[in-house]
Amino acid sequence: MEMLPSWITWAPLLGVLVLLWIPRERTAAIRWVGVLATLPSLVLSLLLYVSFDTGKDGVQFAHSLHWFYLPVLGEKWDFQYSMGVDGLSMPLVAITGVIVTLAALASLYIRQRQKGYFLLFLLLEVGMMGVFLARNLFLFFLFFEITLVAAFFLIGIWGYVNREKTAIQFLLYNGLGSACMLLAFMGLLILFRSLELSRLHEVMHHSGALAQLSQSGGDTLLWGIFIALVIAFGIKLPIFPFHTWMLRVHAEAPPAVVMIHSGVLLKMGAYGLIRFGVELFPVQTQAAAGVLAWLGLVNILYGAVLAFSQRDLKRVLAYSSVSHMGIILLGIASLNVYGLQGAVFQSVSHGFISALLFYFIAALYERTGTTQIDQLGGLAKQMPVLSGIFLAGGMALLGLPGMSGFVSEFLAFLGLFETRPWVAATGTLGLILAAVYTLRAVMQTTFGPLHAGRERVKDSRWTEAVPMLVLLFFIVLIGVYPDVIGKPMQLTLQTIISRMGG
Amino acid sequence: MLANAWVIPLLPLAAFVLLLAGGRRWKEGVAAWVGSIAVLAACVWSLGVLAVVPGGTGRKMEIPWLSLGDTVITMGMEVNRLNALMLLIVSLVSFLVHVYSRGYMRGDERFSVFYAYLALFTFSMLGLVISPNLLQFYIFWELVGVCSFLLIGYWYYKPEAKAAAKKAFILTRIGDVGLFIAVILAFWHTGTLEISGVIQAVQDGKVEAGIVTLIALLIFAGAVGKSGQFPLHTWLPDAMEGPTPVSALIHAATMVAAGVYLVARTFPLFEASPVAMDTVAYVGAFTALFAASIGLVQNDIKRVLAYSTVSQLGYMMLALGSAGYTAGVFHLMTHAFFKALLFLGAGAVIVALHHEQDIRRMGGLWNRHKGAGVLFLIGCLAISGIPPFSGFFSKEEVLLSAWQDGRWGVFAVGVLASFFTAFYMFRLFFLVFAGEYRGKGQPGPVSSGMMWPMGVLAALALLAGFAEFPGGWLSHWLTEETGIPAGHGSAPVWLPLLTVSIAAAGIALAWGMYVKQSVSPEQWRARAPWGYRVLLHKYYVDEGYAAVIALPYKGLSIFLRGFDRYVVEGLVRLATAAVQTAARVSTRLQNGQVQTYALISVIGLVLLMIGLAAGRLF
Amino acid sequence: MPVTSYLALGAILFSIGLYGVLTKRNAVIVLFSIELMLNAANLNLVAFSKFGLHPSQVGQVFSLFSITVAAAEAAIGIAILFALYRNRGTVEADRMNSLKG
Amino acid sequence: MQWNGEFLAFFLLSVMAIGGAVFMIHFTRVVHMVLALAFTFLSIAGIYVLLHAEFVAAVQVLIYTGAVSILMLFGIMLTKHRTSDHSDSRSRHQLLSFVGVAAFFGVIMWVIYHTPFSGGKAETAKYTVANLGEWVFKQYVIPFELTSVLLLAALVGAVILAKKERDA
Repeated sequence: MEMLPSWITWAPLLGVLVLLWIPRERTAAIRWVGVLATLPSLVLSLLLYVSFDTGKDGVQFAHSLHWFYLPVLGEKWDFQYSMGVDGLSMPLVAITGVIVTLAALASLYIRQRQKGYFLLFLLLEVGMMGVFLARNLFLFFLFFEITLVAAFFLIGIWGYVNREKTAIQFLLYNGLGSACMLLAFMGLLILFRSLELSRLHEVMHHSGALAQLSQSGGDTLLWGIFIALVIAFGIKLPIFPFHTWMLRVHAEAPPAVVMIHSGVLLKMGAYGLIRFGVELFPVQTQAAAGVLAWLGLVNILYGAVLAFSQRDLKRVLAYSSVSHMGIILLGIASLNVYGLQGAVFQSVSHGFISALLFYFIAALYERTGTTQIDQLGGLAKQMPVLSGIFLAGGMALLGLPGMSGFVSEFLAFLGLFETRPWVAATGTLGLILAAVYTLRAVMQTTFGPLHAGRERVKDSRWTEAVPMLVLLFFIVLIGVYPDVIGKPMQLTLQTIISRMGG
Repeated sequence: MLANAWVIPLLPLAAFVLLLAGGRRWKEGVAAWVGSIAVLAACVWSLGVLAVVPGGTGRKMEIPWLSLGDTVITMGMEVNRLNALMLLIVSLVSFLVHVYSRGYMRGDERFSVFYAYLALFTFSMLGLVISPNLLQFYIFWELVGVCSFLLIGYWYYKPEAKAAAKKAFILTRIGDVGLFIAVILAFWHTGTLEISGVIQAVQDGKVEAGIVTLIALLIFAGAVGKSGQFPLHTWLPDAMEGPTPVSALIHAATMVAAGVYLVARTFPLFEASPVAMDTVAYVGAFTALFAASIGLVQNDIKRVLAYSTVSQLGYMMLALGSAGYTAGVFHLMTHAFFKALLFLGAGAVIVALHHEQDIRRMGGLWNRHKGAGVLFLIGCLAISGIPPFSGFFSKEEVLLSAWQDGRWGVFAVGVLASFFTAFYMFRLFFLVFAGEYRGKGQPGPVSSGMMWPMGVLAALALLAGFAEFPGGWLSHWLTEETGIPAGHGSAPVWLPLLTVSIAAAGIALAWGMYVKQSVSPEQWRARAPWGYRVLLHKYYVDEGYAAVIALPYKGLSIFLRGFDRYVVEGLVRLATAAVQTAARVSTRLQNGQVQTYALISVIGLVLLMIGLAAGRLF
Repeated sequence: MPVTSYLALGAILFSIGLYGVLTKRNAVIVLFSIELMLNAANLNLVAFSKFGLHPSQVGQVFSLFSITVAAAEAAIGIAILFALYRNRGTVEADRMNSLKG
Repeated sequence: MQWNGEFLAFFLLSVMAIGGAVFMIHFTRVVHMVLALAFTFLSIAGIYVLLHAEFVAAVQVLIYTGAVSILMLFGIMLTKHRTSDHSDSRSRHQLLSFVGVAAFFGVIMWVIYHTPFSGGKAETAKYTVANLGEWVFKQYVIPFELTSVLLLAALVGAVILAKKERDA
């Protein structure tokens, strides 16, 4: 039981092993094994969620093994393989399990080289789970890179027309981010001689140790590390003006990968910002909160305005992601438990919502062969169920109460209104703009007279409708009873904030 | 019964889920029965609640919803007398509309979807009514908005319906954001989201006056959006693209009145801020006159009613702004009955005329549809303020509160708007029911299932006034133990005379123009052609918004699209180009000759050594 | 004689050898130059065996090894050269660019 | 600095060594180069003598001046050599090489003359061939044996490389 995080992380490898034995011609078997292989992680992560003690602060299910020593200048730097879960990672692990399984179902649309696809897909899951569960920075970095490489190939081989260019841009940007992260981690290693998160917490929250550090000129170094981390995760999130890679990925990657990308991979940015920014560098975060708030504001408005004039449905959603990630930034910048909770809520909720919407896009592309808004219209006539789901997803996207998006937006703004009311008030403009662009996208495709040449479009099969309804169920569940994910994270976030002295 | 009042909204919700699950497999009759029975049950329950509800803060119930640090946000219900009254109005009108829709929507292929939406709306509206805290209020506030959106866009394939639904959603959303901010501000400045708690904090003077004004104004912004007050009124007339029962339920009786209800619910906040009261009164008065003047010249039967709704909502705001709490609520109630009646009557006319809505192609229906004519006439008389119909009493209360609050200007505007109202309502009535039939084909029948809900509403429109007169029973009942002043004492004798004669003058003018034809509308039109055009085009508000907001926004968006594509991505390309150039230069070095490689290594080594030695140099 | 003089001599010879390696087109000459550089290195070894911090004859032992290796290297080098010459008909270093992809 | 015999010998020998090296680089005919190089090797052997390394000097003469030079001569004679034509890029390459090497040389010299060498006192009387033999066959016997393997491998390798074409 204590080893649950490790089991979750490595469980997909079981599927990899099985897949390796299946000849590549037997596509049906490969597909179903690929989908089934995501189930162990899902079941285990739900088990983790159920057995997670919401009344306890700190890391649970922690376990660590000695990994290797690095002898440096007469000292031994210890590297541990440590995993564990706390309130911050718990919701994200659960959502990853769910989205990966559903994305695997959406991967049934993949028509070529399924074996390689599912191998990489499962590897990607290993990376993502590992990122959220690792309690050692070195381990974290390794998992982070696994996701990068796996996603690179998934985009580059199975994407649309410009896939190679997109994949390279993806790799370059994220490689840059990783380089910054590596530098930051090396800085931490040199300063504290350890990359264990628990150890780093001790030092960073020990005022005596910090004072000593700042006397010896470590302050500048700490700031450097902090900025490098913000850049690294800011690229991942992405923060304006680092967003262009993400647009391309949204537009060019296969929809199942975009479900994961937008649903989980982007959240690694948010997770990193909270985990390594707010939790590890309270002082610096406090000082930089103003900048973060402004960046968030720019993200919200910039994304919302641009989403309005895009012709491609996928790009609309991409810019809306930019806008929604701004809300995460606002939540982080508010520096109180409301805002932080809002940021995590937004991560989870946007994960579900964008997964749902990209599932819809996948189904839509399958039927019409296009995602250009002006070539669609009136689809509700031909596919009422799918259109209804799209409408519901759109409503969730624009933050309709009763769905998950509202809770996160409310919390983020609630938090920010305490500290920076004017920025927050300007940010609420984004709520109106969100309605504007979402309604435009939804209504131009499903409302109005049927677009010529779409008379033979069919409605959903059950293999499509069920996963979408499952996602919708989660969205509504969080919206109706947010404590399902609010409870686990609450104590952890409160501790983070109380350490900040705020 | 009272303790479990939270079940009331859940009944229509259950119907919604059932209808959604049943989908198109169910026959029309089954769907209609499921919806109607659920709402009827809610209605009966509400009646029971109304009978036993105590005064003052009423009855509360709550469950934890989300824990945030030390605070726990709860959801639940609160039933006081205002809520209970609203519960009954909403569930009753909703039930009647459910019954009526069976006939109106006959043959529609998404029949059960329509009933599902109606049930969802009823759920949201009832939930809104019993919300104990601002957040829950906001949640249901948005939900009713979305139901309204869904129902306006019910005929999704019509481009006008699509545009109207979008417009309704976005314009109300603008107001909603105001309410959203108000909720958050209230939380930070009073430490609670409970409506009663917020009011308590404000009454105890724990909140700065400026903040109270700000919160009140932001709440009012929400009400402006929802209740179609100027300047966010333009969505409401367009919303008439939805099915007529929807217009009756949502855009006349219940949802649009939610704004008024919101102001009434948080009335002590407004009372604490004179600025907010002034704003409410002036915006209400302006809207009342403004919308009424547009209503004078419209030719679509539903649009006339829509502008009349806007105008009447302005009346209610006017009353609230003039400290006429009970006057506002009273008018809300009577208006819910007679406006729903009018819309349902219009719906009957539309059905009879095979979905013709232009009043210039109607006429002479009195002979063929006497029942509908009588009922419609009752509605017209009620809204015009002719005694003993309910509108007379409530309107008089409204004007009285303005008069007693010392707002002469507002009072005068109210009287003028009342004249306009009487005129355009009877213009409508005469054009539809009097004279000769001007349309094509023959008017069809109207089913009895559509008639008897109208009958019930007509009875209510006729009798509801006597809840207050004589003796001010309603005011006392509403304000008992709440600390809000009950009423304004008795009216001066000349006031009812004035209002009745003004209304009679409006009716007489309409009679003169459209029945006796002694006064020619063309002459009036010719006398001020530009004035007529301005009214016909609704003061060009839509066009103004398009020019001032929509177009620049679109421009900004396209500009930013270029910016994003060329500047932001251009910078990225610049960076990649720089790297690529560097790479190209270094590939040229890779000419396969060992000596070149060695040379580069040597140069590198030298640089390295210089770098290492440089520390010693300085 | 101070050790620096020997080291300087070594450096001079090494640099000349290096220059030869870098510039001479004839692969045979390049081999010569390499031998020269090796000699320069040997010179340092021997010099330090007399003047080093802990002077010892081990330096000479190392130089012996180094000479041995250099001899082997020369033999192999010439052999490779022959093979190349037979294959490509030239020993000019700038013609040998098959490293280029 | 004193004008003693050691200095004079060093001066002469080093001038000869450098001169040989420079000529080696500068000559155009390959045979001359080999001769110049042999001259340098010989001078270096002389310097070894100055450093009390008589055995190394002998080996130097035998292997470099003798064996290696002869090997090189064979190498020259068995291959064809055209007179070089200087192209543009070639001269640029040469210039760059010169600059690079000069900089390298400068740095090395700067380091050499700025490093304080505090040498111990060598017991040069003990630097006998016998002593050397003892070092080689006692402490360094394994590397010594390994060099023999290396030489054998080189021998075989050289033969195979040189023969390969004819077999194929």
